[in-house]
Amino acid sequence: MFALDVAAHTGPWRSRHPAEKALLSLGLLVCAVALPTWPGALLSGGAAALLLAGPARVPPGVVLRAAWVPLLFVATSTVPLLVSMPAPTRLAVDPAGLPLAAQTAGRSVAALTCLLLFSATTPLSDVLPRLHRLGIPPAVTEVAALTYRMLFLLVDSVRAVRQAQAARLGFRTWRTAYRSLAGQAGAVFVRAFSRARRLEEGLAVRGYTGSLAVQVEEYRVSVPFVVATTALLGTIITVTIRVATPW
Amino acid sequence: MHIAEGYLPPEQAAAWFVVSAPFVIHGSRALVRQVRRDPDSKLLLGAAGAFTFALSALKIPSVTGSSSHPTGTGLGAVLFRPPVMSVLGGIVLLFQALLLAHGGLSTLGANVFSMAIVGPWVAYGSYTLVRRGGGGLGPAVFAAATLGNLATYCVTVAQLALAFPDPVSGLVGALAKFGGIFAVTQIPLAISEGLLTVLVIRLLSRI
Amino acid sequence: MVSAPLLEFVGVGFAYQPKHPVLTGVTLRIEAGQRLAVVGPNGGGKTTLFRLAAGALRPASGQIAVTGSPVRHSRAGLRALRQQVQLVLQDPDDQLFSANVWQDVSFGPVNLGLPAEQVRRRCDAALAALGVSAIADRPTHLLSYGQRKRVAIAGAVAMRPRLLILDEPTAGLDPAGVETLLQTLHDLHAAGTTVVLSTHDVDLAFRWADAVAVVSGGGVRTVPTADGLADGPLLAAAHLAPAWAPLVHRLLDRIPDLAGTRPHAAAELAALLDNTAPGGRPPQGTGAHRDHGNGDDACGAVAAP
Amino acid sequence: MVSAPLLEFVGVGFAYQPKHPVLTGVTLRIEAGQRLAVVGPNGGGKTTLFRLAAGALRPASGQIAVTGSPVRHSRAGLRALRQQVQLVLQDPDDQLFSANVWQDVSFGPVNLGLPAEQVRRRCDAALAALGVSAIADRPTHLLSYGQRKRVAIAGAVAMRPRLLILDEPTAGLDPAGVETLLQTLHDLHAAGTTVVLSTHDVDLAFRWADAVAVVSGGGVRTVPTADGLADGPLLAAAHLAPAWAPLVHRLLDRIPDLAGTRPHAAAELAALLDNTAPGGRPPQGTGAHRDHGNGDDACGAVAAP
Repeated sequence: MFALDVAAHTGPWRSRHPAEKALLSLGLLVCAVALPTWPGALLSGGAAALLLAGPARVPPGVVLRAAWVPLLFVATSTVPLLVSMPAPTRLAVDPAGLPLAAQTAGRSVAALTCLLLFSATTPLSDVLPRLHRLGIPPAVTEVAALTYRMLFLLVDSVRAVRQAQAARLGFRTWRTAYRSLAGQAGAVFVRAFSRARRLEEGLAVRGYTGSLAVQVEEYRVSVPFVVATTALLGTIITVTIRVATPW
Repeated sequence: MHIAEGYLPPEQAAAWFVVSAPFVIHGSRALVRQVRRDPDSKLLLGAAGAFTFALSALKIPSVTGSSSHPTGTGLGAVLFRPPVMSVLGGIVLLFQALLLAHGGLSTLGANVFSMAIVGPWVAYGSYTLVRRGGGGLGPAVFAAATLGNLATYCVTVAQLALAFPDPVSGLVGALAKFGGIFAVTQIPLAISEGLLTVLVIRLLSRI
Repeated sequence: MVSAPLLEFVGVGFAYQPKHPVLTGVTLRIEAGQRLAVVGPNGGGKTTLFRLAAGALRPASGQIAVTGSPVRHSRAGLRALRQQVQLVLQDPDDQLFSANVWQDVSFGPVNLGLPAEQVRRRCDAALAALGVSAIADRPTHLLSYGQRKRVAIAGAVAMRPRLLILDEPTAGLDPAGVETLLQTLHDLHAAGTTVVLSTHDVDLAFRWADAVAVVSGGGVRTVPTADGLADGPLLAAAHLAPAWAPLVHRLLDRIPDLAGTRPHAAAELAALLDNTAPGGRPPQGTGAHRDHGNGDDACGAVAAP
Repeated sequence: MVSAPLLEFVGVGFAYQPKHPVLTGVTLRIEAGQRLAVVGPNGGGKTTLFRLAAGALRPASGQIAVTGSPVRHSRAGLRALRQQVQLVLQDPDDQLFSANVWQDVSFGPVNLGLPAEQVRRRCDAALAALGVSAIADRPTHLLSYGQRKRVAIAGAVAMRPRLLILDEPTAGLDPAGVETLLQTLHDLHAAGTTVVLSTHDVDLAFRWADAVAVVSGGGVRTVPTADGLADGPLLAAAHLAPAWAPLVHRLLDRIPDLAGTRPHAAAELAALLDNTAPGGRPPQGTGAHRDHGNGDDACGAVAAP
């Protein structure tokens, strides 16, 4: 349903330990954001792009479709950086803004690539039950896991209801379209809470008394992967500091 | 309107985490207490989170031709109250970042502040004020959803302006620039969300 | 005179994901006035076929035509299609989104822009046809599953389609619910609607349909009911068990007293056996409704003792 | 020696709303090793009966006992009950709370407080028994309906219950899916689990169950399968159609060549007819699996030509 989620569940890195993938992609993400953009973001973003296309084998279409909306945001919000406002009623194109615009857009695109490397390789169901090890209360991670399970059912409902409404000409005019949208939201609301009630009954039968603890599959942490990741991050950091620091 | 991954400079991205953290921690404590009192509320909270996420699958037709989705902060705040929304909103924004690449991890603090904290509080406040002032359910919900959405938009603009002040006119100029470029889509969208939320609440109050 | 079929697929292909086609080169004719049962394995493409017919999906290749005119997927084209063809999904909750039954059924007619009086008349008629007039002002989410199914069908019927397509309408209903629904479909058909339904119950298909479309392996083969449901290899390819009724007919023909009788439901066979039992029990009426509409397989009446 | 039944209801009554009792004075014995099919109309109380048996509802009157000990509805009592009795609901999405198959199946054993190694062994065994080991690391939301059903059953099987109750396990499955599921239930039964299921398909009940419990009008009547599914008035009272198979057996006994043969599925009858057709077609294996477990109705083998 969500191409990134499907990629994460079917890709060659499916059975890697989520911590390995987090170290790699979130490490690159931190480098992209926190190091001097030139050359830090270029190196981290470039590494993430190569990893996406190479070993992680994420289809380029999946990446591009997911990147479209954030790229639109980046493009729109970079325009004000290229424009200056010398007086409240005057706008002027400001070539001096170009370096900042390029730096910001470059950092954002690089960081986005790193984010995609994480989300296209790491299923959330592997991550959420392990988050309590970071000190997040189990009640919160269990609510998050239930949200993750149920959102697919509900997004499915939204789509099905939208199709059914279209079949009965629900989007013919603006007026009917608003009525239809309210119908979708209302139907999904009712569905969400009837799902919760039914799941409550279904879990009662399974012996639920307050804990939703489960056993997570054990993935062995690959030492070579961690060593290679550390080396990659170390190289990016060293090179960036060397290049960016004036002698 | 989600600030994209990596768009904010690192110090500012970190600062928004610090600003949001107390609200989210307070909300989490409230959630943990509620779940301890009533274990079944875990399922209701999961459903509320999933519902909030699913609202982003609604496609509002917009005047600019592109379609956009409601923030759901107004509806969520009225139905589930702001403290819970800070946690649920945080979870939903995390999922939107990871499943859809809307928003990001480095900008999560900033987006949580605008969409899961300020938006719901403004929505809830407007709702309460209109109701106390003798307004009907419809106007109260309209105010909540429209102002909640607008507040989110204004906070996002302020976050961008703080990060990128205008070289000549400073913060004020940046507010005008960022505010202007997103106003075209965001103001009609806020009104749309208001109207839609009224219809939804009417529908729900009838069943 | 050879007229164009009500709905026609010519060489239609469709895939949700580029490399996994669900349907490949489907050719199918649905004639006006037909009763067609669509059978086939889960995941075999029945629902996809229906979504294509209703304009909810656009074929990747080939052409779909309604009464001879190709379907256009423009706004106007889809609007025209939707006044001819209505699809009722398997899960009624996917189609019910209004506060109460009346509002839900009126959704389509209101969207057509009809005047209030006509909307009312259409809703009344649709609710009556489905036997749910008495629950018109009830909230949809408080109805039983069977009631929700009927309300979802009423919503489609209120659009007055020429072709009504139902995806697994009998799934989840008990035998009495199935009988009532078949009676309703019989009445809608008698009133001029062409009805297509999908089912896993080959005996139901046998006793209800004129023709059977077997969907499997990406293709569709349409055969007259009696032939299709006695065609072992065809059924096996579609992972279907044979129907009892045509086998029972073969058995009956080997019993001199009963040769030529054509019961289409187990209840009819029970009545037949009780009436002709060697011991000679007194005859009993079956009371159950059923259709005898298989054009090329005229039903013998239940034999008298 | 008369031993206590595995599960026993004595005079059990239940009502969701005070004045509308769903069950009144139900008496029911489920013996260890039995295969019981529960049939009856929708809304007749089958699911309520199951929820009572699983301890999810508390009877308003009467008593429920497991191997002779009355069920207590305390935390400890329910905990003990759930290690004996597991219920699988009709809609798998009502029981699958985790987005990951392995995690979901592990919930019960983890909740029992078992050490990690035992949890793993139980999950492996349950996934293998249901034939879903290969999808253990798949997300629930990418599974087909049939796969989700199997995972939900695996979650119950991982609790190692003595009694496994399944509400409409074959609803929504295609005939091939039904056959595979019956094979699985057959294996679980052979491994020592007592299995109870509800179904609308009387022919399925006929060919699978030792005994049939008919739930209607607030009461339950248990009868041996062959008697129950040939009992017209009993079935009519429960809004059920008769099964084909027992009627076909009566027909077969009137054909000298075929007297005494006992096909339990249409495919078996088809094979029988092809093998003994007057024209004498070559014999064909049916290939289909089925049970011949009706104790008091021993199945004749399919006759050779």
